[in-house]
Amino acid sequence: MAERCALDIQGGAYVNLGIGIPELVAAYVPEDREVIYHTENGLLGMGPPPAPGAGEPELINAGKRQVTANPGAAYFHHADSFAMIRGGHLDLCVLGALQVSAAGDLANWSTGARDAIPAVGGAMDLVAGVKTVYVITQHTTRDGDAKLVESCTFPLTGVGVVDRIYTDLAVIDIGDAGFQVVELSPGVSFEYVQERTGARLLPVGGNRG
Amino acid sequence: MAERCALDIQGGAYVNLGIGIPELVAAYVPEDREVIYHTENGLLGMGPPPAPGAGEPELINAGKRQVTANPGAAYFHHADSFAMIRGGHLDLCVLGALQVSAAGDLANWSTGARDAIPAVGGAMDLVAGVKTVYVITQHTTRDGDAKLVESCTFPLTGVGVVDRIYTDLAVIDIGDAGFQVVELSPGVSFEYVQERTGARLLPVGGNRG
Amino acid sequence: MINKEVATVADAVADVFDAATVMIGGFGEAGSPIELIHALVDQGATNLTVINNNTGSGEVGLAALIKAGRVSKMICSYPRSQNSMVFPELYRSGRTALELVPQGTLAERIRAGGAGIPAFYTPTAVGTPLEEGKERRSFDGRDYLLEHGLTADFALIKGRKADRHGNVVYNKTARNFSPLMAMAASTTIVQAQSIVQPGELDPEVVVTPGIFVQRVVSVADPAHESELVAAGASYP
Amino acid sequence: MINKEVATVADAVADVFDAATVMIGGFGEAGSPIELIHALVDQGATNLTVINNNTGSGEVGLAALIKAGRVSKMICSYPRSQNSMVFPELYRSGRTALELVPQGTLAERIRAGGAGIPAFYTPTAVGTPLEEGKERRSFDGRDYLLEHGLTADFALIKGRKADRHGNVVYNKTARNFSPLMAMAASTTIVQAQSIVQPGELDPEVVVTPGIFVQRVVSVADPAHESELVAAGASYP
Repeated sequence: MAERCALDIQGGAYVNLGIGIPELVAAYVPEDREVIYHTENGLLGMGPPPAPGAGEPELINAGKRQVTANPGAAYFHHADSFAMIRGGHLDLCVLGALQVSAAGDLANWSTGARDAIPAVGGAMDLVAGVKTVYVITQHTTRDGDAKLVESCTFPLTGVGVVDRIYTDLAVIDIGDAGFQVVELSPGVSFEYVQERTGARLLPVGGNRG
Repeated sequence: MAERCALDIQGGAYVNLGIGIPELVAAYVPEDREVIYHTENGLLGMGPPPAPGAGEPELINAGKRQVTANPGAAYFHHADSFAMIRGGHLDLCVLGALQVSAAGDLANWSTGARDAIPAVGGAMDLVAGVKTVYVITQHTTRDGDAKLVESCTFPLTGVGVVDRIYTDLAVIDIGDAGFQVVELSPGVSFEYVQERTGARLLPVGGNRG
Repeated sequence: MINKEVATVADAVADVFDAATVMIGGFGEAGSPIELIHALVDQGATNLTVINNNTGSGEVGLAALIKAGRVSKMICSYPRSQNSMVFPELYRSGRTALELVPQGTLAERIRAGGAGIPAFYTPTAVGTPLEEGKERRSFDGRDYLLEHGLTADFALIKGRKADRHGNVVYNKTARNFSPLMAMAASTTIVQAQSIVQPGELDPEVVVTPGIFVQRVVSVADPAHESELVAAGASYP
Repeated sequence: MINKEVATVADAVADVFDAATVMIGGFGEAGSPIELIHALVDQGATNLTVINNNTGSGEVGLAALIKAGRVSKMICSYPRSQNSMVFPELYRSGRTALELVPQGTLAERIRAGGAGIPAFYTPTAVGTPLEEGKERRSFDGRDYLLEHGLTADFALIKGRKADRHGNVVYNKTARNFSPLMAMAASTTIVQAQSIVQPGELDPEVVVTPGIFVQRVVSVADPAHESELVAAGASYP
C-alpha cells in the first residue's frame, strides 16, 4: 500500500506523512522525485531515520521517533507549522484510518470506547487544511468488518476530507458519487472488494459521477 | 517635556517611543537605568542614531530614521512585533497628541480635515495594547486652543487609554475624576494652566477621585 | 530537482495579471523589493490592489507603480510620505481607493490569511472611526472588533539570502511584513542578494521556510530607495 | 542593569502558587524542561492546570508532576504515551480533568493569548465531536469554529542558549510550543544550557525576544527523558 501510494507523490510536493504505515511511504518514492517532508512538530525538510547511534533526542518527528534534517531544512515553532497546515500550504498528507465514508468523512482518532483516553494530536488540523488527503489502510478490520463504509460510526476527524484511499485490495477515490475504484490489486476482483466494502463501489472506468 | 517624562521611566522597562518629540525622551533617561526600546517595525533593543555616515538604510525605526541595535537586540517580523504591543508585553509607550480628553481619550492621527490623507500607522495598536500610555504635547495649539479637552473633537485613536500627560505647563494624570495635576512647571500657576485647559483640572494633592 | 530560481526579475513577474492583489514587502525603504516593482511597472499589469504599509517615496519603487496608474486600490496603514505626492494626488482625484488599516491589524490580517484563519478579534480601533462597518463583540468584559484575514495572488519580497528551495533570511528591519506576506500569497516572489545552495542556510535561522515561496531571483546589488529619491530619480 | 538570571531551578519556580495555570514547553521529550518540572514537584504547588501537548513519559518530568497529584486539569492534544499510565489512571479515576484540543488549535490558541487576540475562527474540528459547545460560523461559504486565546500564570521552557535579557534560541525540534508559551504566560521561566552575554546571540537569529521572558536559569547538562524512562527512573 505504501509502495503504491508513493507512486502518486509528485516531485516538488510538500508532504506530511502520518504516524505508522504512512511513514513508510517516503522510502518508496522514486528517487528522481525531490519531495519535501513536513513534520508538524516543527521541521520542513525531514530526512530518513538516523544511522544507529547517530540520533538526537531533540530531532524527532510527530511520532516522536528520531529523524534527520536534509540540506535546505528549516525548524519553526508550532504556530508556524500549523499555519503551513491550516493555511493550505502542504500539497498532500497521508494518514491512517479507522473508517472512511463514501462522502470522504474520516474517522481515525478514536473508537469512542468509554474507557479510552481521547487523543487527537494534529489529525483534525491536517485534514482541515492540507490540499489533498490520502488514506492508507487495510481494507477491513482484523475481524473482517468493513472500514470503507456508508457513514462512519466512529467519531469523525473531518467531514468530506478524504480524496483517495490505498488499501491492500484497491486504490479508491472519493468521487461525487462515492467510492470510485481506480485500480484493483493484482489478482483481486471487483466483486471481492465490493463484498468487503460497506457501501457501493463504482467500478474502474465507471461513471465517476 | 521629554526630559521630565524621562524621569518617570523605570529601569528594566520595555518602552516604545512615538515619532517626533517622544523620540527625544531616550536621551534624558538617567544612565543608571537600563531601558529596552521597541520600535514597531521590528526591533527590540534599539540604540541611538548611528554616527554620521555609519547608518544603514535597512536599520530604521518606526519614523523611518536610521538607528542602531544594542547588544542583546532582536529583529522580528510585524506580527511578532504587534503581538508584543497588543499582547500587553510593553510596559510603556510615549506618544504625541492632537487632543486628550478628561476621560483619557486620545486623538493623535487625524484632524478629520476633508482633503487630508488619512494615515494611522501603529498608533491605535499601541494605545490598545501597551500597559501604560504617556502623552507628550504642548499644552495648547499654536493658535492657543486647548488640547486637553472635555471630549475630543478630532477622530479618536483610542478610548480611555491615556494615563499621563506631559505638557510645557504641567504633568497631568487621567484619574477617575478627570485631569489630575501632578506637578506644575516652574513658575506656572494652577490658574494659568486651568485657563488653557478645556476641562476642569484637579489641583496637585487634590482628591484624585 | 526542486529549483525555484528564475533568471530575471522580468521572468519572475511575467504572469501577474490585471486586477490581481499584490502584497509588497517593506516598511519605508527597508525591505522594499524595488527591482521587482520596477519589473512589474515594465510588465504592465494594471487595476491592481496593492497591500503595503506605505505608498512609496519619490517616483521610484511603489510610488512609480502608483504613478503609472496601475494601482486601483491601496490597503495600507500609513499612505503619507514627506517626499511623495504620487498617492495623495491619485487618491484625491478618486482614481485610487484606500483601505486604511491600523499597522498591527494589517500585519495580523496578513498572518491570518496565510495561516488559514478567516477572522479574529482585536482590541485595536475600538471606539475610533476605523471601527465603522466592523462587528464589535465583548470577551471577558472588554470590547473587540472582528477583522478578516487577507490573502493575495502575488507577494513581492526582498530577502538577503535565499536558496533554490525558497528558504529566505532577511536583513535587520527589512524583515517587517515580508515573512507574513510570503505566507499569505498564492505566488510569493523573492528577490535576494545572494542565492545559496540548500544547506548553507542554518535550519535554525531560516525565517521564511521554502514552502511559502514559489520563485526566487537574484538581485545582487539592489538600489536603495532613499538614494534614488535623493537623486531625483523616477521610473521608468 | 537588567539581569533575569536566577541562581537555581528552585529559585526559578519558588513563587508558583496553588491553582496556577502552567504552560510547559516540549513535544514528547524534545524541549521538555525536565529540571524545572522536577523543581516544581519539589516546590509543592498543587491543583495546577497544565498546558502541554502530551502528558509525559514514565514517571519523570511532566508524568512525575501528574503522578504527585499536583495537576487537576490537563489541556493537551495527545494525552497518551506508550510508556506511561500515570495520566490515564488519574483521568479514569476522575482526579484529573482533560480538555482535549487539536494540536494546531492548541498552538494557535496559545499564540493568540500571547498576542492579545481573544478569539479566532478555525476550520479545524468542524463536524467532529470536538466541535461540541463551540460557535460555528460561515465565512465565504466555509464553516469555522470560534476558539479562544489561552494565557497562563507561568511558562516553563527549555532553551539552548539565553542571555540576561531573556533572549532565547532553541535546539532543533525542541522549539515546538515554547516560543508561543513564552508569549502567553505572565511569568516565563527558561532553563538554558548556557547563559551568554547580551550580544552573543545574533539579533537576526533570536527566536524568543527577551520581552517575553522573566527569568532564566542555567541547566548546563539537562537530562533526557527517554534515557530516564529507559532506566526506570522515577521522581522524586
